Amino acid sequence: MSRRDLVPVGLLAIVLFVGSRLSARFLDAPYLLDTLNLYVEAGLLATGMTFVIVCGEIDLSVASTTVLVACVVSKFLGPETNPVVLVAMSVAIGSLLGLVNGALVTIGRVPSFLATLATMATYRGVAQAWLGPFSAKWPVMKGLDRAHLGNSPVPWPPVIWLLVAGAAGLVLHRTVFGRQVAAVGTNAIASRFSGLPVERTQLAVFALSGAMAGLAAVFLGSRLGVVRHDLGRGLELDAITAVVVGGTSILGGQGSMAGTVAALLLVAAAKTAMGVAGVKPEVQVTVVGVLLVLAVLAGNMAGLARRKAPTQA
Amino acid sequence: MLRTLIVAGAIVGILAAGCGPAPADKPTSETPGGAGSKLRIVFVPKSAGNPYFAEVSKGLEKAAKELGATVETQAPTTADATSQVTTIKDAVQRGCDLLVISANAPDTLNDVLDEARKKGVTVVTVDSDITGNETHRDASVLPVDQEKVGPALVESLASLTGSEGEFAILSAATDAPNQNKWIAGMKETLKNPKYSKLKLVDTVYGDDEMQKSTTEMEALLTKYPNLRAVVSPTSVGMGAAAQVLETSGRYPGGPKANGTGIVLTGLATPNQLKKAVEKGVVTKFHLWSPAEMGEIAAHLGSMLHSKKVTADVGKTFDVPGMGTKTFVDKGVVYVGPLTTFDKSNIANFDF
Amino acid sequence: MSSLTARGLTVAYGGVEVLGSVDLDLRPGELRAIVGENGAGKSSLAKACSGVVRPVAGVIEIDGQARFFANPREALDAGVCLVHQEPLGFDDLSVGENVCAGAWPRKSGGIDWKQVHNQAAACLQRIQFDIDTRRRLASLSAAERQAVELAHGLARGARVWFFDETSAALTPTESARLFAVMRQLAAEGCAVGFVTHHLQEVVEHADVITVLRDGKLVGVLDKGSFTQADLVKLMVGRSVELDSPSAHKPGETVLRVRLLCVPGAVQDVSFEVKAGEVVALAGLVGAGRTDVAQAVCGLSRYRGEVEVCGQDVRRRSAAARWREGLALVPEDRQHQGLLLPLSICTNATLASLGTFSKVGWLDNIGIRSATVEKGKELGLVYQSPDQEVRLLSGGNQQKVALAKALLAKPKLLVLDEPTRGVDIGAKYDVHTLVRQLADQGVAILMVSSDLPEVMALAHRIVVMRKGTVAAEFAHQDATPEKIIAAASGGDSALAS
Amino acid sequence: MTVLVVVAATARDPRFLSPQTLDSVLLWLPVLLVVALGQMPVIVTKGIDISVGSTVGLVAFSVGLIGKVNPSLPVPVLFASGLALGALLGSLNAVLVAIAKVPPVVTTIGTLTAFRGMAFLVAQGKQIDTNNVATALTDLGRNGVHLGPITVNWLLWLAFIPGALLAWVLARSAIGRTVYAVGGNPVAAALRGMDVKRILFSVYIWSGACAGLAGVLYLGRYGFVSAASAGVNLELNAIAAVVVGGVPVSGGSGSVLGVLAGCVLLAVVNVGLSVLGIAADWQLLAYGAVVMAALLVDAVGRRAKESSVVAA
Repeated sequence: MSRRDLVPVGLLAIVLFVGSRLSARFLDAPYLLDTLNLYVEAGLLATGMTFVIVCGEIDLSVASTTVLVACVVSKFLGPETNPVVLVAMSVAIGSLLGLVNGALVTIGRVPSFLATLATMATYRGVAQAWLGPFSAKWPVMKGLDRAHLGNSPVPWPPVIWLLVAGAAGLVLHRTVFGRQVAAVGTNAIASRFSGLPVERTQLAVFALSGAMAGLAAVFLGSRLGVVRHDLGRGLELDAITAVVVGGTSILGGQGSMAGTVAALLLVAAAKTAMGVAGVKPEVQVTVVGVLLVLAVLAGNMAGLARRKAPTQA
Repeated sequence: MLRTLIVAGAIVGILAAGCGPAPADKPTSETPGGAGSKLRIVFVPKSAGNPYFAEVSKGLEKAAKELGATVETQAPTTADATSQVTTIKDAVQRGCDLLVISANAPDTLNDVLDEARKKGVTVVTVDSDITGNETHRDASVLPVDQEKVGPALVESLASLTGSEGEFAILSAATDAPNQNKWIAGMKETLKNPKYSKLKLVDTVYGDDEMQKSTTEMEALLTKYPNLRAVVSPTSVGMGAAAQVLETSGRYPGGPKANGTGIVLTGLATPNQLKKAVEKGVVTKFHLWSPAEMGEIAAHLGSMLHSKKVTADVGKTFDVPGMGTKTFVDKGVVYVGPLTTFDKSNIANFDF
Repeated sequence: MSSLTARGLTVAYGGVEVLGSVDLDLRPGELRAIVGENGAGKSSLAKACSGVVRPVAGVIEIDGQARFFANPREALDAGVCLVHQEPLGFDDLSVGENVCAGAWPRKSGGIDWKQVHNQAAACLQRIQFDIDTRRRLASLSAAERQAVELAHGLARGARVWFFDETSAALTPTESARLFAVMRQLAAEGCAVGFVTHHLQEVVEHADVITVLRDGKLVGVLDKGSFTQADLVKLMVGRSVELDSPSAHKPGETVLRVRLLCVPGAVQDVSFEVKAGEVVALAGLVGAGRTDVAQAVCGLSRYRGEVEVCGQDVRRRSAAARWREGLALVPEDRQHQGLLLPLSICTNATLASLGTFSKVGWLDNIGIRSATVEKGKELGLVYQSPDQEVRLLSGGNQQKVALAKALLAKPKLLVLDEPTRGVDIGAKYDVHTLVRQLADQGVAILMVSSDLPEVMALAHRIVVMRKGTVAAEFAHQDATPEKIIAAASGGDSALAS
Repeated sequence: MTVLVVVAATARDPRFLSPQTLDSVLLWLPVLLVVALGQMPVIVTKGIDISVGSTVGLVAFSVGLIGKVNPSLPVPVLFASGLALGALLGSLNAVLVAIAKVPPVVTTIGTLTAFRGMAFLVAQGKQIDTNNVATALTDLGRNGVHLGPITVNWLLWLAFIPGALLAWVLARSAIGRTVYAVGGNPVAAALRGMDVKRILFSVYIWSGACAGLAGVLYLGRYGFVSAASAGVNLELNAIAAVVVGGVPVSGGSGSVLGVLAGCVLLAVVNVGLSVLGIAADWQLLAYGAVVMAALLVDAVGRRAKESSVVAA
């Protein structure tokens, strides 16, 4: 059992402590909760990405998928709409785009890194060709246009993300599907020889990742009120960073949803703490990059110490 | 499952522990700067690493010294529509009275700006406004009367080409509002019969990236063998265009000029083109003073913040050393006329 | 005097000692067999002597000088070479480069290509192989790759040789050739040690035998001083006998294969397997037996008919075939059979997750208890059901693979080389299990290169040669000679 | 594939096939080519270096700054410092990948961000403009060898140096053959006594050094460096070029000529999109589609090859 997902939790505690030393205005619950809103999209993408990476693949197209879904949906739905329709449509289109990635990987046999590199450009390209230089108004969701749960300072998007991530964690760790994802990620050949539906599992994780990207589009759209083709650039790297810092092996097979969530909170806390302390964004970027490498390094060192046994045993 | 619980517990625990002492110095209660306290100005440019905004910053600092205020520049690392949101939120939380911002997109900042204003922050946009969403900011300081840029560029073009021949425009991104406004202005001006022999053949977009702008400029030379001129109302575009003309030798008097050569004009920061002007690749180009823009923004913001002035059409205010400025429609203030840079004066500027 | 002397060698993986204070002497001109059950520490001994793993204690002396090998390169430099079971090599490099790999002759900064090819050709010729050294390694046959492996050792000037189950994947002819080469090396003054499971080979070729059990040295025997039965007893601590198949009570036809063609490998193969029947596919390596097994399991494209329980399964995926009662234990445990970094539980129940879940939710308690139960049935030795499979010995790994197939409750079990690389004790367990399953009415299709095993288990034997069925025998009509004759096209003189 | 694109483009607009276009392509090539050449051996060893785009940006800015502060420095010194700085940054990746055993994707995503941040820190809000760049350097892109109506610029010749070096090393030298061996079968390479660690270390340093050189070429080509945009997304283009050029991501094989072909394809596509006047809003889509088509053609080719191997 991997304990690597405890690394981000430890780091998170340190960041929160250091953050509170840097600025008295950092540990302010309503503010922190509010800031968390900004990381919901990355969080959803990371949730889907965890499945993809555990399955031994990677999906670089998620941010582009989010943007394309947002553009398509905002073109099709009126200024006001039923939230259920909106979410269903976004998730459906996202899944479809994810399935295209999956088909390229399973049927086209293009390595996922390249397939999704190509769709990353293509999806955003379609969005740009479609919307052109203009913004599209995002439909207002009737009944869900308030940003907070009741009268509490708790904003609903992060809560929904945590619920989705929790459910996704259960799926990953406690269901047949999750077991199949881990098996395929560990060794696709042996999985096929054991009668697991390898291609279907791969298709499913890409569809799932696309679905999460679709859901992220809902949050992105409702947060900004408008959507454009150039939103969310680099969000895929944030998602991958969270997954990897969270202790999921980039080689596939082993992963933890809790780790992903903790790592995303870690990145959010670190950026916010630095932002409030007046650290320049360019320094923040450097620190987050270093943090990524350090977190994995720390996990590696712990892992190395734990098992020195060579694989040929 | 157990692990999930441990992790969740740890997070909740830390948050709870951290939030404990927070009410003691509840930040929101002290955010609105009292009349006696120092005015805190935060400037959020489009992105980091752009000397144009460094000039704006300089102007802000100069004014701040006069006002006894503090200035801090927080530039997002990428110039996209969402990156400014985080920067603004953090700045407001840290404490800020006057937010000066150059918006990357006209319509993605509405919520975060409203939130800031609710907390007593005065919001002034500089250089690019949130066009169509003016109610979400207090005032705007823009370089020059937008309507005057187009005609000025056409006039500059006409004086360089003798009012005839094919020309093309090399712009920044397809959705840059200023650029599009100026281009529209140029097209309008071209309808004047005195420019009937000037023919706009193409408008291309270099996204303010050196590589893309260069490729587009080179493509223009290929596509239009009879091209007489290029207008680029953006620094990176002009820099790239000058570079391409020099490389290909097709500037007026260049080795491959094919007659009169291709002239280039537009809007750019002077440093970018010093060499090109010295070599004769570029004869003249234009820009306003970004520093003055910053200076006005600081003074205006401070007056708005202390309610000494309101941003209504026709209202006027004085900026020390720059005379009286007048609000035009929608709380907009213009800095002044374009400055023309050429061989005679370019050495005097450094930005 | 000894070429290699090891004293008190101890090897541990992850704190578990697999080799405890073992001594070994390899003398020039001598072939020494290293035998023992899987997990006895044979391979670890060979690896520790050749720098592949680092011993935690002990001394190694080469020609009387104490040496410490931090990695295989230092061992090679000292003249110690380990030949692996699966030939190593670089598919995209030429034969010449492979032979000289790691010590390419240099000339003025670059590689001296003339020298590379000359040296490689010379080394290959020394072992009577004539291969164009400019060919890509990928284009070579298994035996030729093995020759390249040997030539590599020669090129590095090895004087102490270890062969780690090198003959396991070879046909009898090829394996005879290999032992001839070993003998030649010994005659040239090298010291040779070989690890094997084939006791026949030990009796025939070894001059001295080192016997290990549970990581300890249990005996050193000289040629002619023992019988095969003595050896087995010493290895497993009990006597084991190989039997003949159980009484034949054939039921309905479970598997019918008609005119099966796998492009490039199999032509028009037809046979049947009935419930309660063990059918063996015999033949030489490369005859297409594994291709038939994989086609039956839906793992490769084929033409022709495969019927399971009367239904044509052409359109069914491998997964669907498993669900309909077809289970496979593949030849290559490490890559095809098991998920090495995952737990025993996960592996054992991988093919039967439907049974251990309710509407998609895993029943972890059921999974655990089923694993423990099946493990007990198969005599699986392990510390915890959550233990990673990669830490188990070969025999125990094979038992996990079998458990996975059995938990899927198969009607037809396809076993591809079920006892390859498995020790005597585990082999006996597997044979007992196959008999029990047949008695319970499971149809079994078994691919095996081990003739005694085929004779001991199969009710019918289908012999393949060059992708076609060469002969089919009922158990009572079959003899090893007939099988070999059919498999090799009448060339039974080379049979071992 | 490249031929197809050229034919299609020319059919659409005959002006595409002009010396001017060719000059553009040749000027577009050097930076991408050098980065791709750096990337190639990394991919051959089953690794990946995503940090190169930021390395190019950081080196371009730093060298620009060095040139700005000491305008009298000769151009070779600028190249040397670019190479050295690139190799230094590459060695950071090398240490993390080869010694600390952090997976290459993670390492280089981390350094991608970190190097970009460092570029901002070095820049301090400034940019390098033509004003600050030695004319001798920018002239490398303006002059070259004239072959009829075409000018093969000096930058491209400079890019051919690492190309020739790499081609020779990979095909002829022990270290090059070991790179293929390590990529083809790392376990076997270790057991054959090859120093896998040293090879991994070397390829990441090589990749860094190439990115460093590309940074100086960038400076020479554009004479303008902004910390925010120099080299952004270059890594994706380089990886695409390498893979389109026939180097499998599974490692073990590939040729320098293939990489050159991949780079030419991308250069032609990029220049072509502008020359053909594809509307700005459609260019990204067209680009993605072409890359996707190249990958699919590659995948189909691979499949055909695999089935023929089985049949053999």
